[in-house]
Amino acid sequence: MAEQLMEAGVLLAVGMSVVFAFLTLLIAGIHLIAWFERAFPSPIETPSTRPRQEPKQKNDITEVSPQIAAAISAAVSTHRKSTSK
Amino acid sequence: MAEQLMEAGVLLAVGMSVVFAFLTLLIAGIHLIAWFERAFPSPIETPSTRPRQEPKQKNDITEVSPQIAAAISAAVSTHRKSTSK
Amino acid sequence: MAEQLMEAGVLLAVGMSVVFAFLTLLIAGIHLIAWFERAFPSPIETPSTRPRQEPKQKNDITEVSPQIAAAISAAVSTHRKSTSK
Amino acid sequence: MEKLLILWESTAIPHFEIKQIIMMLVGFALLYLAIVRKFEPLLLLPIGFGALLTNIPLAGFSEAGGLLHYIYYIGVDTGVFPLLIFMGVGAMTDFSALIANPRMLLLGAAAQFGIFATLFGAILLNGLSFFDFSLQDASAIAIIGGADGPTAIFLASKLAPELLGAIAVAAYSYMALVPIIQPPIMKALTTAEERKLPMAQLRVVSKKEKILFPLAVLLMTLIFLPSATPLVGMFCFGNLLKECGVVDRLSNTAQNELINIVTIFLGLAVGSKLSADAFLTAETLGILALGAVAFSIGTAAGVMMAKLMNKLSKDNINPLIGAAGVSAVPMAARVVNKVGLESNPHNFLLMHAMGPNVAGVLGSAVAAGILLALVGP
Amino acid sequence: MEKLLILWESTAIPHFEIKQIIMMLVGFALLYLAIVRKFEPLLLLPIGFGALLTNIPLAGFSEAGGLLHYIYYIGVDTGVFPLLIFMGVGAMTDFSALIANPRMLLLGAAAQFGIFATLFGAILLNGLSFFDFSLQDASAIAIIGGADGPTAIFLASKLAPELLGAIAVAAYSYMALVPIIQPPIMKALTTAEERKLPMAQLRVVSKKEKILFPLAVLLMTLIFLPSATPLVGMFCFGNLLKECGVVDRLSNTAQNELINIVTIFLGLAVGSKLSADAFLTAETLGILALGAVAFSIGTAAGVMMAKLMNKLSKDNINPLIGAAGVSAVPMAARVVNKVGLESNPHNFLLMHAMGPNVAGVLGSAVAAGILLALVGP
Amino acid sequence: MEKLLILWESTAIPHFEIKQIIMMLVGFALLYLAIVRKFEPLLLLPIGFGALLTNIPLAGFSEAGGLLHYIYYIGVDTGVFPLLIFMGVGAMTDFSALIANPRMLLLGAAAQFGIFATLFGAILLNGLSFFDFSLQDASAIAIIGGADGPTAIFLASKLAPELLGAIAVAAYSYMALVPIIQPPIMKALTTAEERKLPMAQLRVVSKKEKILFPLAVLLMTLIFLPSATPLVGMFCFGNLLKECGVVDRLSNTAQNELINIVTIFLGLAVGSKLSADAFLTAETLGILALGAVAFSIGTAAGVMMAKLMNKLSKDNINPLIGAAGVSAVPMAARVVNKVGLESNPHNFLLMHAMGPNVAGVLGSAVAAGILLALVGP
Ligand code: NA
Ligand code: NA
Ligand code: NA
Repeated sequence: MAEQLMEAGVLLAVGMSVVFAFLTLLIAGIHLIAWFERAFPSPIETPSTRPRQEPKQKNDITEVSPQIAAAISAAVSTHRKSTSK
Repeated sequence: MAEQLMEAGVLLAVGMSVVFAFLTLLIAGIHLIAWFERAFPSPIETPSTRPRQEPKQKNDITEVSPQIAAAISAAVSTHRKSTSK
Repeated sequence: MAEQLMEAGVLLAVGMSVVFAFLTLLIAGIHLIAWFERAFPSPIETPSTRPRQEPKQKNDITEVSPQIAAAISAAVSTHRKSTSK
Repeated sequence: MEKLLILWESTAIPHFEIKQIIMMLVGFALLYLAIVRKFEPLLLLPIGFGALLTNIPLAGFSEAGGLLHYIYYIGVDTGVFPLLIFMGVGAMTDFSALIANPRMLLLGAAAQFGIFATLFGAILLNGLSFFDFSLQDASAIAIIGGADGPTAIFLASKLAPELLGAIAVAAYSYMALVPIIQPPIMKALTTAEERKLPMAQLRVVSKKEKILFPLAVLLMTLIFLPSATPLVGMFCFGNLLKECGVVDRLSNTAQNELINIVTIFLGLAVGSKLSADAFLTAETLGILALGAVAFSIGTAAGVMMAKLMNKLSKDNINPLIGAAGVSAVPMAARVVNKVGLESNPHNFLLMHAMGPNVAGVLGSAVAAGILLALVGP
Repeated sequence: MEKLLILWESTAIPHFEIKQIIMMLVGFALLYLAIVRKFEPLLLLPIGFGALLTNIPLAGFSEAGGLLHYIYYIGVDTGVFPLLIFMGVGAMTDFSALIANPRMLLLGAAAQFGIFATLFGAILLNGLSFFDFSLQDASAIAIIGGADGPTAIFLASKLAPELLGAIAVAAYSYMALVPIIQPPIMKALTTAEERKLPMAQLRVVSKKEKILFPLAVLLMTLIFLPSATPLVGMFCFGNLLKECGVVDRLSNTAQNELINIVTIFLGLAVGSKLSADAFLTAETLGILALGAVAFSIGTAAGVMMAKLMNKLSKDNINPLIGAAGVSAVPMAARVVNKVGLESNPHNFLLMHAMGPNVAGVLGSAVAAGILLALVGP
Repeated sequence: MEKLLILWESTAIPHFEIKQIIMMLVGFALLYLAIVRKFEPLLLLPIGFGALLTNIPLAGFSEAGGLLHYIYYIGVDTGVFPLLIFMGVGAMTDFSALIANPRMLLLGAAAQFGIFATLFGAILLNGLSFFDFSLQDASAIAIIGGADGPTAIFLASKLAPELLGAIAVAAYSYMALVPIIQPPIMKALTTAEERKLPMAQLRVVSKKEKILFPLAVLLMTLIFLPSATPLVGMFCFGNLLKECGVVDRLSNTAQNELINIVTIFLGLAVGSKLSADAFLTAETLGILALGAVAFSIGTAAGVMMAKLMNKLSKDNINPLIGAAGVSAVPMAARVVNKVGLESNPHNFLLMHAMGPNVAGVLGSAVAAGILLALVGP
């Protein structure tokens, strides 16, 4: 067991070192990307400016589905009747 | 063939008996569940009180999709123009 | 290589002949279908008369989803308030 | 010239046999039933198309290395596809009507008489010299009377794979023919008075009951009828996904994309079993005849059981709802409703018929489990 | 210390070879084309990513037991994935424009000249000492001229699996380059007058015709060219799902979730074939060159055929639409429309070009069937 | 009578053993946790159901030919399912918070201390006579401390398949228990002052950075830690699908239908590993204990690292966010937010905790890669 414990200790040391080394390197990578971004800037894009991707890709493109359009026109016409009195 | 007919007869008798036994036991099971429900009642939930589950799970949650909202505001603003004359 | 070139030449001749023969036959097939259609006409259906199939089959059928209905009624009631002044 | 000869030899024309032309007509007939007559199109259209693909000399669709061969081998031979369909159907099924009125399970039990009685019929047919059904064949055929597609395909893939194509076609065709087969039987066995009987409104069922129900069914199946567990287990799993309310995204996928994908593949794979050698036999005629018998006996048994229950019970039980015990969800329940409205225009039996209807699904899965245990390999 | 050594040995650094670094650059180049230049991103992005994954020493992605190995073995080696993509494409394709004007099929036929002429080119390249294409290799390369991704992958997986990666990359790259490759050829072969020609409006096509069309195509393929049945059959199946109107849920799944899932896997699996040993060869340069030739010849043949038809026909046929015969749906048709508008701002050729465009898909599937029958294994 | 005897013999009753009844109770307990307590229901519900199905005598669900056997063999044994889940999770993950504040990666690194420290614990347990964990077993158990389900299942399927069921159950259970396990540790290691620390608002991250990030992670993994490529590679692939903006239909499918389908199958397959022989052992108790230790040490290490960074940095770093470094996305980040609000009702730490949270996912995938490289087969 002593041998296994030794081995576990080595794994702990090596493992944590490599995890830290790897992720530290990644920090450098992100800074490099950020530097690259500042050097060659692209237009800033906030979540709100990018149109929400639709969860369902439609193969035939219609801006508003007929169902919704029908619902709306029905609602509005009902409303029109009720207000036109 | 007589032997096979015999066997089919046995299958008929055994099969129907087991089907009835099994489903009768299940009746008892349902009554047990109902008794359990009466003993430890949970708030009654009718289909209308439970919100219809959306057919598509959205990973980003938006109450009403921007498309629909746009359609509605367009419809209403069109309508507003037409009634404001 | 001369032999391979020969073979490629034969493939070119045979291939293009068969492609043309096959698709010419298909032209005849389409004319036959069109003739069949004229002989036993079905009501003409233009894309706009056929309701757009919904991209998502709903297993529980509701004409308009409650979400949309809620959005519309909210929009219309807001509008009603704003016009009723 | 030599190339043209190779090409000619590689067309189907010099290899056609009359049997294959007949099978192509069968394929077109299935497409016609699916598209024009709207007979169970979700399955019969892919089956019909698969039949066309598989019956062409040299195309090799169903031979080793062909697409349909892979699909059949992976999905049907293993039983995976019918089980996934059953999971999806479970996720679409609402057991409220049955939980509110559990006696309806007896109707679902009675209608399985069609299955077991048909075993007799299959053995009797062996008296005719050109039939030779084993007891396994007879069981796979008889399950058509269960009026449940995935159950029939699952059992046939285990007991009589060589009859699978004909059994699946018969099962789905008769399910589509429910509005034609059932009403005469229902009317012959009931009086106009009985058909007018109204039924007491069903109580509201709580969410907790709906969650516990599939678990109870699973538990009983595990203990008393393990051989029925694949079918019943996946069905209950689907239903639990639906009712538990915490995994809606899994439930939606099970009842939409997953079942659709599997349906496409299952249909094509079943169609690939409609080869001339397997289909153009006396057995197929026997299967079609026995299937009709099984269906009719099941319907009659359900109605008779409902009559009996009406006699014995203090509550009204309209005997028509017994016909829904064969399953064929939701078509059989709709037929009950329609026949009921003909006698009494104010009597809506649809919800009452949903109880025996879903009970019939359980009943035929149980019957399949019994047959697997008793005559299975 | 020993552990650190093991770890160092298990990094890629001491195992890197220059070829693999080049292949990673190729992978990044494909990602660049897909993301920044929007070149057929649905395929080229997964292919590029697969190329990155497969070219790393020790990662073992494409070795036995690795994910990409399984995916390739199950989906590409068997031909299943390209066929499922073809089914989905069929379910997205509208044949109305072709049914309304069936002569457009001749343009789809003419454009296949690019395929067969390229066979010559491949054999001629063998004259150079560092090429040694077999006739099977040559056929798999030539199909790039068909401008149809799944067809190219399917044929390559059957005839020349070791060239699959390069052929797929070339096919999708050239399809993305249609707006650059085609216009100069189209303008060189037509006069400004010809490019201005307006075309008669297309008639309305009935639903029945649209349903019968895929069945007619299937029937003819079954009879005359069984070797093309896998491709054409799955394409027609998808189209029938779409047009029959009774199985919308299957059609929607085929053209959405199913094709998306398969596209992800197909792209990664094809990318896994872009290993340094297979890609960094003279053959790849030959494939790229021959692909460009095939594309250009196909375009030219389509335009010339359209000119001929315009001469012989009493109706106007704008020769530009011949270029759409190579397929590359719907990009080629859009290019036709754009070039047409440059000559005549009121002349919208898009719908007219859709006819030859979808005809080109059928044409190249037919050509693939012929090649399979004549030089196949 | 004989038939009834066969049927009785084929019920589970005469074959039941007490161990199997206990395992069924375990299955029901998992369902209870999933449905009533809402503990990671997407996985624990299928796992619990799979446990019920697999523990019945004679049902044969997990034996050769049974559904769960096929699913396990195809999807888990090969590692395909966890990798596809990881792809879907990648397509759902937003790295903005991490890219804006890359130092958070150090917290994700520190929290992996729980994993490696637990190796010791497992070996120490071997001192007790009824434990005998190999180093491979210990590694598979320790990864529970990574608080990442697919990573744990993937590593266990490679290093200790016989412990897979218990490891998966422990991993998902502790992930669900994050709101109970973490707060006491977080409060014990921080002062009220520290918990009130506000943090500077995060800068906006450009789309280009979000696209380059997964590519950078992939590149580094390929070069420095190829053994982590399967996990990290598929994760980055999913993230690239999401961020690149040109293949939305693939991204949507990866994060919806595909991950749902795989989740259903993965859960059932993992559940099928909860057989009595494998689960009702001292090892399982050891696994549960070690998992809790790993989790707690990981949390503590994250918090201590954050305290250190707060000391050394000129910017405020609230030590609570270190606890999110274990992953368990997004639960751990929400717990940080909640504990933070208790000390300072105006201090919303959610976005700040998302950085270490997604860093923890990368960290544990890297740790899994290291363990695979050092003790793997
Ligand atoms: Na039934
Ligand atoms: Na083409
Ligand atoms: Na982690």
